Amino acid sequence: MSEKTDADGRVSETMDADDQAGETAELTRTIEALLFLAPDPLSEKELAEATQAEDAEVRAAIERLAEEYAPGRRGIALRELAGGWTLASDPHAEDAARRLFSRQRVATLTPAQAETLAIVAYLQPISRPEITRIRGVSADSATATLLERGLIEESGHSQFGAVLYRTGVQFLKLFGLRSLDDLPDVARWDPTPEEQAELRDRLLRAGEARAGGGPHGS
Amino acid sequence: MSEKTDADGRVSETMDADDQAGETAELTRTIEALLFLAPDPLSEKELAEATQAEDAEVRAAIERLAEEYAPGRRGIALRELAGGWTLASDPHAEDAARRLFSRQRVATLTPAQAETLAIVAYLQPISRPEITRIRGVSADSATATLLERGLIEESGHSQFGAVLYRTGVQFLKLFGLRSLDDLPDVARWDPTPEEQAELRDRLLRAGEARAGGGPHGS
Amino acid sequence: MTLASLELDLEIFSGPFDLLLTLILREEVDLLELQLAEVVLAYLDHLEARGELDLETATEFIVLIAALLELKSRLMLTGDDEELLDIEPEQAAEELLARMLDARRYRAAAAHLGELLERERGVRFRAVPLPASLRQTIVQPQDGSQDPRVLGEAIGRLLRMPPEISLRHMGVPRVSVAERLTHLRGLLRRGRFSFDEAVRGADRMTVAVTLFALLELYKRGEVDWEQEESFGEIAVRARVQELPAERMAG
Repeated sequence: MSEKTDADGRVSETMDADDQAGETAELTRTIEALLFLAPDPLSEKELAEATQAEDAEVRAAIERLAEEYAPGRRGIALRELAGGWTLASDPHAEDAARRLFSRQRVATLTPAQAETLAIVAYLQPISRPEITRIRGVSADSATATLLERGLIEESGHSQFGAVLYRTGVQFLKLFGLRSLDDLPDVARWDPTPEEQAELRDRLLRAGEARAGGGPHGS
Repeated sequence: MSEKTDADGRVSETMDADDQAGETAELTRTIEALLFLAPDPLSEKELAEATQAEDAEVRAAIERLAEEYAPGRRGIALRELAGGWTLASDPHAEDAARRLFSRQRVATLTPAQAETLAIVAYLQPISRPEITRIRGVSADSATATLLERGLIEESGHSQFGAVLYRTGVQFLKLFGLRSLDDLPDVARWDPTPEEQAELRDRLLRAGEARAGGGPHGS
Repeated sequence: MTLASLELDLEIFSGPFDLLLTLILREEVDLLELQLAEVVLAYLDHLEARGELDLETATEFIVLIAALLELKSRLMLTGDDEELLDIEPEQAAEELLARMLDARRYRAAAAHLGELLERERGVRFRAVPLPASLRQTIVQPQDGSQDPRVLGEAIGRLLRMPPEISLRHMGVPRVSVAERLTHLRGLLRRGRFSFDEAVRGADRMTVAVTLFALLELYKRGEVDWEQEESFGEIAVRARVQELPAERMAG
């Protein structure tokens, strides 16, 4: 802090007070940002370490923050919880928040999920690397969601140790099928029905050709 | 709104104005809470639906919020991004945030990733083979990283069955864009017509030299 | 030695040439990332070291490297560019210019994105899950609510092949240096002939290999040639062995 030699010394005192206020304001803003970002309550010790400030300074900044977030002033509340401080939404916004976030949603299939499910349905059992090769892009998150929804399930391991998937109990129900034999004949949508090779080989070939644009079957 | 019959009517007017101010304050708090909770930017339409308020009221509340969050006042900033409004930390808290969370907000992009992202941003939806053709080198690993980081996402298939990519909300958020329209016109980086003519001439001369320099002088 | 065992030590691959070809065909090595010039240099080093030229191997190498070059250029071009190799220089220049401008445009756009990202440095968003009371409840759709045709359609879409890159005209060398040597020696029996005669109606590859054979005959002292003017006719004649070689510029 700057020390100014002055006739009566009052000026430098004022400066110091201003500096101090400025620093507290700065620290308050930083702590506000940290509390905003943190998923869990932050202790004063954690805040002091992160901001490289003294414990007393941190406490002063939190007091100031508590004034700014005095109940009823804002949509966000400052709370002391579990030995630390945290920001939370004000309960008065609960109704609006429920309208925004809690609408019940019927789980539909995304295009990536439908594609992955189709591959499993027609080629089961099949491993995830094979699904990826056919799609040309990763099928990890689609596979995870389908597993979670019971539409596919694990079915042992391939000779190379990869987990195999088959359709699960929910699958037939969701599509209103009595058995897998009721799956529609792919020939209806086949762009080149004259091809004789196995469906799996053809899908792998097409997938690889699409993914890389590398040399393919001349 | 309460209607008070009064001798001269002035009181009820004042009451109305107060009521109105009170309601805006209330709506401002609710919207602040919703922005605090939402993982992605909220459009004014979404806010109006959730709060059951008129569009104009929502706009007024956002203006008020923008004043409260005026730059430099707080550790949190109100940003207009990706077609909506969102709260974000003020960059001045970054050093402390890095000490606390020990994880970088976003790693920088490699040149290959930046180029791939630029092509997707401007030409979306676009397939990987097309990206490869424009770049002249493979874009596979760059595409995979951008997908994983949520900067691009799948968007259906081309007529040849290749997966198409587009940028998502995450892209607009991280790059500070309100919409794709905030990106400047690519033509701005094109060389001047004179430079283009010069380039064309040089290419033509090189092409003629090659065609004419054949083994048997064709 | 055969070409297959030519040892390569390249930036992205190290091992024999035939393994490299196998890996390229199996797409385990990305042709787009392979510097073909490196392969040519390795071959030239190999020739240098051996001090002699095996014609069969040389032909095989020329054909393979030409095929790889063509394949690589095709990979980088749009699918409907089948005819690109035969287009006029003006068209080729336009095409190339368009591509250069494209590449330049998006490199500049990439730099701009880098600036945007830099401007946003230090801005973080809150990524905290919603309180349990607000979490979205996902309801399973009703039994039989999904149409199985969606699945068949998806398979149909996945079966579609991208437009094929034709490689029919490449691959097995149809013409060898040895065969072209025999051809040239046959013509030489007449005393002299023109190069145009020797390659009349031949494709580019045959022309290249014939030129290669001609150079070989020259090296062995069997022929000389002269060309009156640039791009004019190349007259080839048997060299009279007793006389000192007359040097002619090609």
